Amino acid sequence: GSTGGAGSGATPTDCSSSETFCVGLVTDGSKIDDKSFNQAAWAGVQKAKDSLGAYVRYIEPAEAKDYAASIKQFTDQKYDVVITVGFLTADPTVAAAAQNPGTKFIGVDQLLDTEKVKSPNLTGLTFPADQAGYAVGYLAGLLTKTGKVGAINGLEIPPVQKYFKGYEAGAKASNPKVEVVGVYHPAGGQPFNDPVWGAGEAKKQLSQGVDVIFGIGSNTGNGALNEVAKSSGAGTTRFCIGVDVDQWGTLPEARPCLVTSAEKLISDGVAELLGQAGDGTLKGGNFLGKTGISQFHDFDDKIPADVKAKVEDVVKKLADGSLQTNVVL
Amino acid sequence: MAGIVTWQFRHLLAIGTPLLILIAAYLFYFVDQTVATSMCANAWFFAVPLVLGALTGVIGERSGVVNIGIEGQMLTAAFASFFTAAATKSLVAGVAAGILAGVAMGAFLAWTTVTARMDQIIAGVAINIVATGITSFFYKSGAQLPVNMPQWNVPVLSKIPLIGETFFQTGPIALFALLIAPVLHFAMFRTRWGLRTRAIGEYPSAADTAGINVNRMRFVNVVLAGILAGAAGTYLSMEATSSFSRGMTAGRGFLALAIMIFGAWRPLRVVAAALFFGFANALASQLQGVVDIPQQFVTLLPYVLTLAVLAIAAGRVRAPAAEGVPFIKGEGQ
Amino acid sequence: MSTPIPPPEVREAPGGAEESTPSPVAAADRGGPARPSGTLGLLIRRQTIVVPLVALAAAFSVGALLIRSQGVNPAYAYESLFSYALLDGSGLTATLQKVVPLVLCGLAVAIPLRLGLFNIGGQGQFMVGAIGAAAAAYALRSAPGIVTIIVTMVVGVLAGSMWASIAGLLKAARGVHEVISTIMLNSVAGGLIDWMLNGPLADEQVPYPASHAVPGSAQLPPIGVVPIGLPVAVTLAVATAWLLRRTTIGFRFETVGRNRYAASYAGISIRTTTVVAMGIAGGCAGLSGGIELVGVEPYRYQDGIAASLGFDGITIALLARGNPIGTIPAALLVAAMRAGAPHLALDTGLRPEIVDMVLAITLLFVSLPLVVKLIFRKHAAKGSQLASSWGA
Amino acid sequence: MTQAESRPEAARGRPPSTEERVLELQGLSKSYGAVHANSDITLHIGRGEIVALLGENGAGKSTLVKQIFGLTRPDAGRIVIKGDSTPIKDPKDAIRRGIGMVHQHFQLVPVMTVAENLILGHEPVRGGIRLDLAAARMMVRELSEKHGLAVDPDARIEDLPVGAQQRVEILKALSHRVDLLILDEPTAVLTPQETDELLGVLSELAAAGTAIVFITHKLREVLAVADRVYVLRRGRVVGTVPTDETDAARLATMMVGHDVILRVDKKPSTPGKAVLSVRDLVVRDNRRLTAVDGFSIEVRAGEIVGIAGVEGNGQRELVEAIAGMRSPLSGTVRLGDRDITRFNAADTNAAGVGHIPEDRERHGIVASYSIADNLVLNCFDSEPYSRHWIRNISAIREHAIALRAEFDIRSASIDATAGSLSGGNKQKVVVAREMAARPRLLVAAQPTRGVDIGAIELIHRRIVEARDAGAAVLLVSAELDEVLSLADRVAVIHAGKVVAELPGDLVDRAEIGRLMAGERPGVPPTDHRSDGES
Ligand SMILES: Nc1ncnc2c1ncn2[C@@H]1O[C@H](COP(=O)(O)OP(=O)(O)OP(=O)(O)O)[C@@H](O)[C@H]1O
Ligand SMILES: Nc1ncnc2c1ncn2[C@@H]1O[C@H](COP(=O)(O)OP(=O)(O)OP(=O)(O)O)[C@@H](O)[C@H]1O
Ligand SMILES: [Mg+2]
Ligand SMILES: [Mg+2]
Repeated sequence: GSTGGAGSGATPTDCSSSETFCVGLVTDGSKIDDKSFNQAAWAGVQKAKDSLGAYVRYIEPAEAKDYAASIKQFTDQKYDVVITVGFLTADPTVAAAAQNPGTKFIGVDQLLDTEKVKSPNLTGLTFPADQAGYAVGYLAGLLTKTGKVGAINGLEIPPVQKYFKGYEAGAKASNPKVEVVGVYHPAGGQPFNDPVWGAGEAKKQLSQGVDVIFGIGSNTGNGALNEVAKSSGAGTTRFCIGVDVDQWGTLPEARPCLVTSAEKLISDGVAELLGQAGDGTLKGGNFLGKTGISQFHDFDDKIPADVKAKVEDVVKKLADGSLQTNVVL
Repeated sequence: MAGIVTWQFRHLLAIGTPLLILIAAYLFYFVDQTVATSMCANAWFFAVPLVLGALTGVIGERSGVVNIGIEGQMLTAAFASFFTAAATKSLVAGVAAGILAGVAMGAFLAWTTVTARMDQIIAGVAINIVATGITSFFYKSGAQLPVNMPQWNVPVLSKIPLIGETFFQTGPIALFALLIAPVLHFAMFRTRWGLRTRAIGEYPSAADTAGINVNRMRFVNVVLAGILAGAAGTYLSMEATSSFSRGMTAGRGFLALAIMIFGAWRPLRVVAAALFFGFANALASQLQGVVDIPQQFVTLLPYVLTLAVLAIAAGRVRAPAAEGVPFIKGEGQ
Repeated sequence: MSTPIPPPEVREAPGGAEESTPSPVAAADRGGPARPSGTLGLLIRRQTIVVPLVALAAAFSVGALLIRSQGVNPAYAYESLFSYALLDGSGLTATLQKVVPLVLCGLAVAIPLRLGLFNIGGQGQFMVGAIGAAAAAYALRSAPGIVTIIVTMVVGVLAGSMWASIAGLLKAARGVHEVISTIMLNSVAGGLIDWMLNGPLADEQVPYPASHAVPGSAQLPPIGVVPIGLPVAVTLAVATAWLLRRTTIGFRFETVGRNRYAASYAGISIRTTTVVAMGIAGGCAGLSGGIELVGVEPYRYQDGIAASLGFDGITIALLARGNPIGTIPAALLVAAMRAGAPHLALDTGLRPEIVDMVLAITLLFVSLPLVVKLIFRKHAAKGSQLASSWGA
Repeated sequence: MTQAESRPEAARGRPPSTEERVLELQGLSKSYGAVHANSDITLHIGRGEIVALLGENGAGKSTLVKQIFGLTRPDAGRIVIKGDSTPIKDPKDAIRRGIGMVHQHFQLVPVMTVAENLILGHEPVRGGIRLDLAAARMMVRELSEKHGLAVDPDARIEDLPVGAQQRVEILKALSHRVDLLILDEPTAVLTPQETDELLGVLSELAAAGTAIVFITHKLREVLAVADRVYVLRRGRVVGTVPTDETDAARLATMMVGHDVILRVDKKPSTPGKAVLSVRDLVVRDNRRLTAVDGFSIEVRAGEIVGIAGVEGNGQRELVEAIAGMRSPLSGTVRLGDRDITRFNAADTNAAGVGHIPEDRERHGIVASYSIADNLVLNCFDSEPYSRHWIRNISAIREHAIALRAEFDIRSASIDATAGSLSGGNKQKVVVAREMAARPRLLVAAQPTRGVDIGAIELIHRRIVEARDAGAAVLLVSAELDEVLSLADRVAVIHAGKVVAELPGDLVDRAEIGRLMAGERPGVPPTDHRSDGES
């Protein structure tokens, strides 16, 4: 887990010098190996690392009030690019960008209010999560035999809602009579880190006739996928769908039921922006990354060809904008 | 005279309340089978670690040792069991490791509080913090259970409507929890061990003058209680899910404390209390989106209810008198 | 006629009765509680300084082994940790900013302990204080900064105090155990606040649940490296110590904690003291919530603002052995290690959790019999004081 | 006394020959820090012999017997049980070797039943695990038959009056084979009737060959039942005499080292106007049963009114109601012309009521507080001990130093914790505190329970002085002698009512005994009074 930039121990590098290209990443409180967002962003950094010959590091601040200090550590050492992950880190990122015009900032999942924020050195990387949700929802609608599909969600916040509402819309689009049930983690506690709760809710939905479950929300969602994978008929009559990254890789225990994942192509997005930063073409403002649904892996041959065809078509239409999810929060 | 009256009343409660609840449950069942069963199953699923955790507390406090380290015991056990199972590719080894972890933590508590007469709350907090430290420091992602824990359908019993699916179509640890509660209740109130345990928790010097080795017994009890906490943790990472994540106990150890008190330090009432919480939790998520009030309010239900119930009914639950007080031989005689 | 007696001759403390040959130190400490002016001071100094220091040394050595096992030079690691946390400008600010809530939440635990009440509701009380402050600040967004600040603080205190008093009242009136009620109230606070952040107090500009930021005129950034909360917290800690040792209120608390029957016989209302103590405790936590809001970025209430303060408070209170003044060094230690952790990780590649480990081990050693036997035998009895809270 | 005569001559006075010795102590010493609780104690006791241990509070009696029962280890010396001198490891060992002990403080689990308490440590089980409570009940019944001590096996200890609890303690000690029975102040909490009952039991046990060590402060009992007396002073044996070669006065002198007057000499009272007037008071006990049932009495300035009665007839609830620790169901309590019926403890105290509580360990002192702090428990927030909420430590200490001298509180210093004092000295602390406030009304409940003669004398003198200073005193005591020697007026309480009011002098013990037992008097003047005004 704790490999990556930090793993290699302290090699004093002078980032201020022009030939060393230094990239620093600040997580949003959860860890670099969260099998999801931060991990994907870090993977993107790794991708770009070699092509850029970059020197990379990350910091895992423990609480919200540490974000600014963490960013400052990179800027103090004159890092060339600072990536901050997650909407929670948005404010400190904007502030830091204003103070350090010399440093490039990439805010992953941070939609910039371009009216207020004009810093040319800050790029907000966001993803049309509703589209990814729509696509997997569309698939779910076609897969369900019981006509009931479900989702286990983390906290009730826009990024999660986007996925879920998209999922709902997609399912209804492909299967008008389908019933979509979703549950958000109760407030307090750890909405994104309560796998046991996720599992329990998944168990409940399954026994209430749901046969496709979309786990939205880090470990909480993982718990749900895990429960589906354990249930009888996993992969034959019951399916689960991962989120953010291709969880086939990050959550092997879910493979028995994991047909696909609604992906924000985070690592691609990060890598691309880093590339631009490398050759100095990186522009400020909002950058819309891509979403998609990851490959079906072992389910490739289990899913009927026509279903696959329909889904691919939808994904294409969503990408070229000819299909709208009409999701409003 | 009045003694007899209250005694009868108590037993009326003791037998009547469970009965009423059961009847209510079945009424619900006949209204909507699937929802009823799924909610009850969910309730028990949620309650299992709480039961085991709370029983850990019951044993400790009945013998006079406060244990607020349950959260930590559970977390360590969850960690140890999962990673051992993953490393050795053996579920049995995993479960064993989990239980051992619980016992080890229990032994620490016993050693500091009983042998060295340390402040029991410090020891408990220490356990919690150590647990957080160890489990997040040594955590490595990517580990995986060799296979999932088996799900057992207990012959005959699992066929009973509602009850069957709720209690008898579960994994081994859930069944263990179901079994251990009445056994422990019996042991606590009907056996030599129980009598002595309650004595050392209520009035140690009396037990001492009766020739009972108070501190040895406290030590052993606290260590043994670790088994239950260990099982609770193992349940979280190996049975309820098949993964470990940092701080995955998510405060269940503290909830277990509340349940222990709510259950008046009585194993069977503890089960009832835990089920109540589980059911409220199930209800909360069930009502989400159905009833049109902020979902937060629904999720608050169990907590507010508990407070209300405690304020109105269960008023003064009496803790074992000598709880938290280290026993020093020769005093108070 | 009662000339003070050298420790070895003090013969109270049944605690020591069975020890074959009580060490002079032990004896002195046994004499301790009997002599508020004299030995208790000594005792408290012993307890709050010597023990933690020994423990700290031990813990850091164990930590060193751990660090080496990760292939990092311990000396370098510690140096990097603390030089950042205490010497680097932004590091020091971060540290001191953490000290404030830690001290205040430590007090929120330490005060009720005197009555044998165990307040694990610091978390909720802090949150309620902070949200109350947020609401007040929003309501007064157009008022002059100073007014906003003062009102915000007051509201924070009152909110936290009220929240804790619920537990106090439930205990006093209905005998509801404070451990349950505070656990429950924590969750209730969480839920209510989550609702407010999505409803009445929500700041639509922000893509996640958060309150409106405190108006700029009312924001109190650190002066130099010193957050405004620091003097407040320190003063409060000292004041509390004085309150408990020198006033009749403190005497009431103490008496209730040691023998509630004698207390009621002496005409001390256990109910009142219970509510008052919880109220004061909640006030401390609430105040720290208010300070957090106007004194710390992002100057708004958002998820995770309370972090793990409630339980950190317990740690602090215990490291400080329930002594209000002791909460200051205890908080400084914890804060420094927490603030330095990310830098340590960046600098050495160690996982930041290493600091939790070292803190844990510290607390372990604090509660380690060996150290204790060596230094203060009386703690056993004191322990009973702390924990006896359980029995309602 | 009767049971003394009823004993077979054989057992009486005959010094047992060595081979019959059940217990022998050789140079036993035990110190607590600086205190030599026991030093170089040598004594012996034979089969069927009853030996009394006499000594002031703090003389070391309890410490001595604790060592015999394995509760604490001697620093030096040997304990020989039936010729076997292997040290006693722990109570289990002591029990195994045939020693039974009734402790000065009850050793019963309050929330458990009599039966459960009796079997604790040697529980009968059915089928290897299940507690055999039926057998336990049988055992209790047989025991209480055998020794004529009536107890209900299924009663919870906490619901029993102290007298009954004491009976349980004794049965517990006898629930296994005992060659040596130790009783540490068993009669301190017993009524005269219960005491005689117990003394009878002891005589029979002795007759059956049990050796008995009997600790008490009451010379009457010693002379009644013991064969020999060992007198302890400051941890040493200062002498041993056969009871038939001594008398109360001489024993008393041996104990305290100077002559003591057993009867309080006081001039006749000159009552002023009514200070306390209680009318038709009804008070419920913890079990919600009516304990005080239409109680009326009047205490005037400068007089001592004694409440005589068998324990458990509402005395405790009466006192707590007057002292503001328990709110009455109905009726009124007036102090002078103020109605203090609904006052709480603090207000009552402020109004000028001093209260010596019955249960000193529980209500009287804070064990972990210094003597000094205990002495201001009732006045800590009034001048000069505090000013505007700030405590005045020096004033508190001066206060303590003065009272320690005045009431002869035996402790290392005023900073010693009250918990480390012996029973009697704890009591002195309480009495000192309540007296120091110079109350208009002093409510004294069992003011000399478990207190040695020296202390009794001192406390009695102080009470009389208070009276002469114009205070009204309500004295509640299970000690008939105490009531008779102190009170100017005696009210006999039975079932929560005043059944008779008699002048303090010229009262006949037997008459009062009958009244206490509930037998209606001929034509007691008080009878119309108490219901007349209702
Ligand atoms: N050995 C046992 N096995 C299974 N259930 C039991 C056993 N003993 C008691 N119960 C049930 O457990 C609950 C609590 O029993 P318990 O005997 O502790 O309560 P109680 O005796 O009524 O209360 P108290 O002990 O305060 O009188 C009741 O429902 C009782 O019927
Ligand atoms: N655990 C202890 N620690 C310190 N000192 C003690 C302890 N127990 C007894 N002492 C001291 O030893 C001396 C003898 O105490 P002990 O209880 O034997 O007196 P006693 O003869 O039983 O008095 P009383 O008649 O009041 O019960 C007293 O001075 C007492 O303060
Ligand atoms: Mg029972
Ligand atoms: Mg004694």
